[in-house]
Amino acid sequence: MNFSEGFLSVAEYIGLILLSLSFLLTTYRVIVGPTLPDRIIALDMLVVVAVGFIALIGIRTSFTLYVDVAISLGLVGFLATVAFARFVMAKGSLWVKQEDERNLREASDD
Amino acid sequence: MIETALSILVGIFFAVAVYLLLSKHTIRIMLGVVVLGNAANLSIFTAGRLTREVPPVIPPDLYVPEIATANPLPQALVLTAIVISFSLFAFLLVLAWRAYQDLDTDNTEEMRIAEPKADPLPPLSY
Amino acid sequence: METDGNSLTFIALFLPFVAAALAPALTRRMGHKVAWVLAIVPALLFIHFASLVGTVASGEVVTGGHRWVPSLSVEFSWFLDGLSLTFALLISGIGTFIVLYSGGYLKGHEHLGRFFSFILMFMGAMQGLVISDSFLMFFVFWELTSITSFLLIGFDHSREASRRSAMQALIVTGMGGLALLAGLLVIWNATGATSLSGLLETDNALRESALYGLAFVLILGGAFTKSAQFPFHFWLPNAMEAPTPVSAYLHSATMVKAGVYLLMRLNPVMGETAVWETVLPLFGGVTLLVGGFLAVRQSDLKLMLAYTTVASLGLLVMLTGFGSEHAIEAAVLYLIAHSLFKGALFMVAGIIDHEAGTRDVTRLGGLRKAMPVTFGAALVAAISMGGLPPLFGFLAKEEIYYALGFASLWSAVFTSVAILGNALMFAIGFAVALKPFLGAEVKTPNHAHEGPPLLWLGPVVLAGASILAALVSPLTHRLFSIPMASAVAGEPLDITISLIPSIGLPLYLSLVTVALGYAIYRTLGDVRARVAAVLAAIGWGPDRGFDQVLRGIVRGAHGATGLIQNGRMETYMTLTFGIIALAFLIPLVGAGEMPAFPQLPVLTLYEIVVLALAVIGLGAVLYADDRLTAIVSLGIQGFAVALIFLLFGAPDLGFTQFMVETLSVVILALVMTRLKLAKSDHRPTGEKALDVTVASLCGIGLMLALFKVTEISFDPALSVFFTEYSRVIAHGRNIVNVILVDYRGVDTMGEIAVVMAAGLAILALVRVRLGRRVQHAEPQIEVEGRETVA
Amino acid sequence: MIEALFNIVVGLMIVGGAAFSLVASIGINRFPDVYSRMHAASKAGTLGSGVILLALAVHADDAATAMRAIAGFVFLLLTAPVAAHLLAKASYEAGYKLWNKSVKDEMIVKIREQKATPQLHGEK
Amino acid sequence: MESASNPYGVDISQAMIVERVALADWLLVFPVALPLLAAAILVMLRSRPRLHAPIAIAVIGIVLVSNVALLSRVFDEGPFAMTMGRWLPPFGITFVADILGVLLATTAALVALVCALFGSTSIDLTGRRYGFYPFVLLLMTGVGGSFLTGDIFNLYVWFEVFLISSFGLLILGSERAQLDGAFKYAILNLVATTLFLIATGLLYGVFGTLNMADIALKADDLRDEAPLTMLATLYLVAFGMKAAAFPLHFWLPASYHTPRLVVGALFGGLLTKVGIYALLRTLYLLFPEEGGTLSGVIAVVAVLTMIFGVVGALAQTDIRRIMGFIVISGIGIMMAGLALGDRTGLAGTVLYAVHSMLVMAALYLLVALMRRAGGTYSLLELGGLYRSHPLLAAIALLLVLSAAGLPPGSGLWPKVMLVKSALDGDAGWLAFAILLSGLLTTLALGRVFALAFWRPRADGAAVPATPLDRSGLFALVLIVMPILWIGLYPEPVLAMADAAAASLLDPASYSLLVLPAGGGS
Amino acid sequence: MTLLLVNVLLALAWGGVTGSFTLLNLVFGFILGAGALYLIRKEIGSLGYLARMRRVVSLMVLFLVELVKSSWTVALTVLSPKMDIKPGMFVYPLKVDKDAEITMLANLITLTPGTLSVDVSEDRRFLFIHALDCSDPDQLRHDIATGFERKIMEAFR
Amino acid sequence: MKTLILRTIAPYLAALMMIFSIFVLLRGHNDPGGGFIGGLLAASAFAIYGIASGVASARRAMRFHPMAIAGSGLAMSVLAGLASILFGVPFMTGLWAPPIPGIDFEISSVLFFDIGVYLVVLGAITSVALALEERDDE
Ligand code: NA
Ligand code: NA
Repeated sequence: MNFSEGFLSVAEYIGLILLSLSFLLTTYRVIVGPTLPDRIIALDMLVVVAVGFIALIGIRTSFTLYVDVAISLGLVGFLATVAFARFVMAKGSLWVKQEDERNLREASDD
Repeated sequence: MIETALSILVGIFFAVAVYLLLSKHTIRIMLGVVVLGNAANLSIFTAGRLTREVPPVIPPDLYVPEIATANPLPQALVLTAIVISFSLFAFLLVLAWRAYQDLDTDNTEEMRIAEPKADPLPPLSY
Repeated sequence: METDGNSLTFIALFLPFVAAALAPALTRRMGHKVAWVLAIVPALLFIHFASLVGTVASGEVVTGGHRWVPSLSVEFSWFLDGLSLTFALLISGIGTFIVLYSGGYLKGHEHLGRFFSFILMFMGAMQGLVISDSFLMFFVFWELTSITSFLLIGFDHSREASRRSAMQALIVTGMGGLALLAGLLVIWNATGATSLSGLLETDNALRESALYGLAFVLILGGAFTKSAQFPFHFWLPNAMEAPTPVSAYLHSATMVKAGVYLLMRLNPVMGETAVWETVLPLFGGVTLLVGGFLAVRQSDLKLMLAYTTVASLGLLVMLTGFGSEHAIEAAVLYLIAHSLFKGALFMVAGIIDHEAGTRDVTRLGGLRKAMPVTFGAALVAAISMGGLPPLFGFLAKEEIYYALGFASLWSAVFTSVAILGNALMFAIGFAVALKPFLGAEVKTPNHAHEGPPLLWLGPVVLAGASILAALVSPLTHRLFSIPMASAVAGEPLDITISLIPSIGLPLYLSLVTVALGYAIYRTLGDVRARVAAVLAAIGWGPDRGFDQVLRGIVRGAHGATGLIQNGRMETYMTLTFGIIALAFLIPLVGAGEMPAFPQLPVLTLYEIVVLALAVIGLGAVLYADDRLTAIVSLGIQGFAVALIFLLFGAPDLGFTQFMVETLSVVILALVMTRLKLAKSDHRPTGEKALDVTVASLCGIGLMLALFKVTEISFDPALSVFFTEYSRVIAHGRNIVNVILVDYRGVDTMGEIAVVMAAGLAILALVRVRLGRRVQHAEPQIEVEGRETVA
Repeated sequence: MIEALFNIVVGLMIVGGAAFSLVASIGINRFPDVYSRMHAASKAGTLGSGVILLALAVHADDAATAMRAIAGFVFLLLTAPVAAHLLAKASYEAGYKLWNKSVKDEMIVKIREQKATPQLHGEK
Repeated sequence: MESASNPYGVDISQAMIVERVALADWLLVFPVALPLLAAAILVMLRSRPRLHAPIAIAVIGIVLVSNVALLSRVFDEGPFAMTMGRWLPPFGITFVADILGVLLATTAALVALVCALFGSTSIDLTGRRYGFYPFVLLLMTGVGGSFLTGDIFNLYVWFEVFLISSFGLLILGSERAQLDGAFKYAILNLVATTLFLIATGLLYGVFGTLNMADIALKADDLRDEAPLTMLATLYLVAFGMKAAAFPLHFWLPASYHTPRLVVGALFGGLLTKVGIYALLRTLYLLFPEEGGTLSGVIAVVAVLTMIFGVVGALAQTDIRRIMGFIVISGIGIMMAGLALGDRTGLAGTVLYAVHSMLVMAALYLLVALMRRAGGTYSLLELGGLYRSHPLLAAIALLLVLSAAGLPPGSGLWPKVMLVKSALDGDAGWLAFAILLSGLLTTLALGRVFALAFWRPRADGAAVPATPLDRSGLFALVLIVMPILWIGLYPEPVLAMADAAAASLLDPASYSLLVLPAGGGS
Repeated sequence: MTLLLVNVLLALAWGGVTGSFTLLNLVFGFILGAGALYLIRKEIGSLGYLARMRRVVSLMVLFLVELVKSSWTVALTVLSPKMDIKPGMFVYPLKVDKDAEITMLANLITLTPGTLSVDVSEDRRFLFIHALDCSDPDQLRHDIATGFERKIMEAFR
Repeated sequence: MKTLILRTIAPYLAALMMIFSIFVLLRGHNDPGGGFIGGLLAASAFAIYGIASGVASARRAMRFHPMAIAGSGLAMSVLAGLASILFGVPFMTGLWAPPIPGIDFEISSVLFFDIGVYLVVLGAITSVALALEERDDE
């Protein structure tokens, strides 16, 4: 293995670690919210990070077939976000109220 | 043994699925259905033994792969199972929604139309 | 053995059923006169069986049969010896007159055709019962008699009493039938015999078998219920709800004797044991007394007769169980006598009811002038029933006292029982035969006059037969009594008793009986009142008990079912998963299939992160305090699963999982816009603890199962094959896809069928909606055009 | 030589893209409200993954794969802004407020206008 | 063909079956392929619902005829197998025509035909447009596939096919009670099939193969190290749930009374029997020894099921719900034979399955016609039907007797066999339970007869002799005929059941049939 | 005419994606493209292509530069220990009026870090934009007007 | 949904997704993909189209009822399996036409089977998605 290959291999590993961290951080936002759109954005971003992750695995394994997985994921991930946006438009105002209440309650708890 | 790790994970999936399915609320039961499907799929995947990162695809220039690939058969089985459980899930979800719509509840405790609480005593005469 | 008349007997077995099938149509055309036509059928049967009398009397047995269910060693075979032939003759002979009588009795009834049909079916069943040889054929006909009698008792179905009696008879005799089936199968097991004739050839095999006790109890269960032995006697009087021809036929002459027939039939192989000779006389004796006493209380002619029938059946069982030669002879003689006189008396009671409009003995009197023929027949029958000469009943009674005597304390007890019972029957017999006819004329609901020949022909002929049989008793014995008794005893017997009484103990006992009977007859009114008072004091009987048990069963069933099938999804799920957890864990622990401690895995950092992501996603789903958060979190675990698939060399799976997970979330989001959203899933602590326990046990079970499975060395033969030939024969480099569309394409075909069906079902769910929120009472008919979009 | 250069370029792109993703994920955790988080998610995230896809294109042996990777990048560029727009619009219309330290809200006028019009949603 | 399919010069006989397939062997495929194709075509013809009934009835009729031909061939010439896609077993999916599967498939086709006929008047155009006939055909596909496949995962797939089509049938109409019933039915059945799937995954992990014959061959070698008892238990629970064995039966009484009755007839006739069939296959072919270990448990379950079922039937007021519980009781009786495991007992179970398919379907159809004649399902209100509809009454009586195991109904013979087997096997208590459940069934259904038919209506009014629709009555008569036939002359079916039992007890011959070379792996 | 062009482009894209530029594959790609166009036949207005290629490329270059520049800015903002942002929503009056142009402008604005198109007004005259740094909206409006909007108008008119 | 941006871009996205889905379908035999995934992608395309431009125009674009498409797919798959009856080989045996140079995939019964899968998934999922979207639009 020459230098450039070694470099690439290390870069791949670093990339996977960084993306993994990115996963975790994004997941954290999905879980803590606090509002519905926050979670949706985070989920959307999770998909985007997953696209990168898959592409990276594709590079790492030299199985370029992963690229199609990545593309498709990008496409359907978009669909999920669209559906959620639709949901927020239809039902979002209800949520705003609920979340406000909860935030108020939490604020008074502190 | 990577299988050990996945076995533990499958156990967790299964337990979470069961816990969700034991809920009274239809939406949570639906979530349980999804997790249950994943538990089943992962358990087949694990039972078929694991191989890292080598997909069962023959490179274009070979007739038979040179290196050991992941076991393709469980993958095919899981694929079938995913599709089936997705179909069932979609059905169940819409069913839950329709039930909610017509029964005015998403609480299974209150879904008592088919087997009503006040079930009359059958006639005792002849 | 004789196999003559083979095909004729075969035809005879079916003829009544054919007639039953034709009866409704014929009746519609000919009205009640069809009785003359239909009676030809039993008459032909009688002639056929009569033609065999000579053969059988000479000690031969007529058998025959056809293959029926060879896989189960069941033949369609028959067996005519003295016992079955006599029964067959009684059934077809009395049956002939019953058919005629029915025509007169139910003249103009709108369902007369149906009635003929039922009674002919019953006749066929009863005939089949007594001449069946193979066990199962015997059982089938046995059950058919119960079922047809159910229909006949319930004939007047608009009355609740009828329905109750029919159900009662069905349940009680049905219960016995099942015991009988079990008993026959036990005997099959014990002796290897599958037919009665085969069984009779086994001599002591059954008696010496360890299964004898079981077989005995089961057979008795069958016989006692059918023959209305105490404590199963109650159904028989209730069965008097049936039209009188039915009572006369089924509940006196034929069906109720099936139990006695069974005991007699099995006597050669089951009798002569201590239990047999204790239990049968005991129950028979009790039944005799109970029947007698209960008969006294009645004022309804049919009920009086019904209870004496119970008593008579008790007497027959008692005698059969007694086991001595004389006892068997007595049983045989009494059985013949009883069939003749009881049939006649029932028909008489029916004629009185029919003509006078009441059967209440206290409201009847002085009919002798209006109905002389009936009176004559009744008188003769009563004399036979009372055991007076010159009738066949007298012979029977003499033989009874011969058999019992006072030989031992044991027999002394039964002699007393017999005397008391016979005296009671004497009294009742005369009460039925004399009271309505003698004394001053009493005003009855209908103006009574003699009925048509269709009605009185039966009683007259049966009464005549009682006289004739007694008068030519040596011939009667030679042709009927001796072959029958020999069959019951399993060895040649001789019967010599005749109308010329020999001075001795039996005669004295007869005189005592008559005296006692006469005393009871004279004071019947008082006795009736007293017995009624006693019964009122007891206030409970098996008849009421039957109702209580039945209601108890229904109430108990309602309660128990409500407890288990309680309509609560939660109960269902918790129990189900509890069992699933046990299904994993018990074999692992109990069958020694526990895995060894597994090797710990070595994972890369990003693999750990992906696994952690899955767990975090699951945790988020669990802890989400609103459902939408849970759904979004669901996406995380789904992605994590997809990444796991990708990391372990399954791009197709990862691909599909991503798509499916996303679409699941999409559909969830689409559906969620229609749900009212409320916070949920706060389970009470106890419930939560239970749920957590069940869930954890399930999880641990599956985990251990996977540990166990993955520690076994794996045989990759299939995948090696698939890989080997994927490209060179199946033209595909993606082995997973080649498996999906080629190697295991049938799976995929099923899978897309599922997808299409799901699509269709969802479409139906979304589209087909009740236009208004009303509960439709009529689910069969749907309003057209409910669909909103074409 | 070219091979080695490509490897190094690919490696740098990978680390850069991944780092950008990480920054984006930090961003969605640090920004104060849903709208500002969208800036991180829909741009930095897209760019991060996009760069890795381009790295794959560079790394790929055959033109077809490279083309597909670039196509994937284009797909991302096409969809990400639309998704962000939809979410932002939906959130705003649903009433999710801007961060209270936001300096301006010129869109509030539009919402008032809409509230006055009778039909809120629905295409027909 | 050969050259086209083999451009690489590989010896094809190593991987594929080289013999040509006789046209007659295709009889094995038709029960699955034809209804599936017909279902697809009907879905394409969505907008022409009037064409659905004739097409579906014709196709089901063809399948029935083809099944009968297959049955007679198998009975005369012995079983045969076909491996799909030509791949050598155990690599491809093998379909096996043995007497057990074909007998049940034939009966199922008959039931489906009767229900299709019945549905032609009782299901309206909306019901047809939203898939009544496609669902019936798919149900048939799934059931037929389950009976004929020799592959355990493929069995799972067919289970899912009939499960999802049963969902479709269950919700057709979307009444409130249907939605409630369907929800419970769907979730609990999903749990059952998922357990089936998990068990199959584990099974594959142990054996590395899915072909049942292959598994049977390998089981002996792995008996010491593999958790076969656990696998057998998992299958027992999964299929016990599908069969509605106590206490895994909850879904059945919760749902069977809610859909259209013709759907109830299909369900009562077909679905639970597939569970019994699967139990027979797994416990006797795959895990004979472990099945023996479990027989005690199965026997207890059998008794509880048969008694609980009939007790439940006694507790109901709604005649539809009574039938649901009667179905359960019958399951208990079949499980008794499963526990007994001798030839008589197994033959009894198989024969009872045939009987139960016909009788349960007929009972639901009867209920439908009773409803049409009497206007209600409630035992509290029904009455007077004996007078107004004598033919219906006669059929009802025959069915009551059949269900209770009394002559001249078809239930007598299997019950006799099971009691005999129980007595042979020193399981007197099991015999007692079977007989007791028979007695209680007589009581439960006898009451229905007495109350609904004999008793006059509570208001005293005579029930009008409403003419029942012709095709409905025709369908009922059509299904009653084989019931009576089995009751009077059981020999042909009984001999087949006996042959099926014999083959169940001889798993080696099954393996030899599917894998003549003794297994490819 | 434009339709045909788009179709040819789609066929070429197909060839690229499948990695095979044989005639047969291109023909197949052409057929597929025609099918896809058929599906969206309602939405296809007129789009000029080749003539504007140069200006399109110019637009793309501008976009890429902007993308990298502002990405860097946002990255710095995110990573700066004390996050100092002044977010806000401002209105941008549109000069472009075709749906496609408005969409393109909005998307480009969104893709450039720091700004995010939230909505287009009903009358399509205004674009509502969220900016991370909204301290000087006029400057932002000016940048857009002279940057993306002008290039788009050059490229597509 | 009422948004100009989505409505403008959705048709192009949908068309791209359709093409991509066919690509995924056809290469499935050699690389990841196949009828199922292709079908899902195609269904996603119609779902987005439906959300953006309204269900009615999505239905018009499809011409046939989605369930009819699903039915035709299933029929195609079964017929692809039944075709082997003509060649004396068992059900579902792959029948391969000679390869055509320049085309990445081979014409075969297996291909038709996979196209059937694609159509079933496309039809069924689209039907569900559109039906659900339609309810919301009301
Ligand atoms: Na619970
Ligand atoms: Na499943």
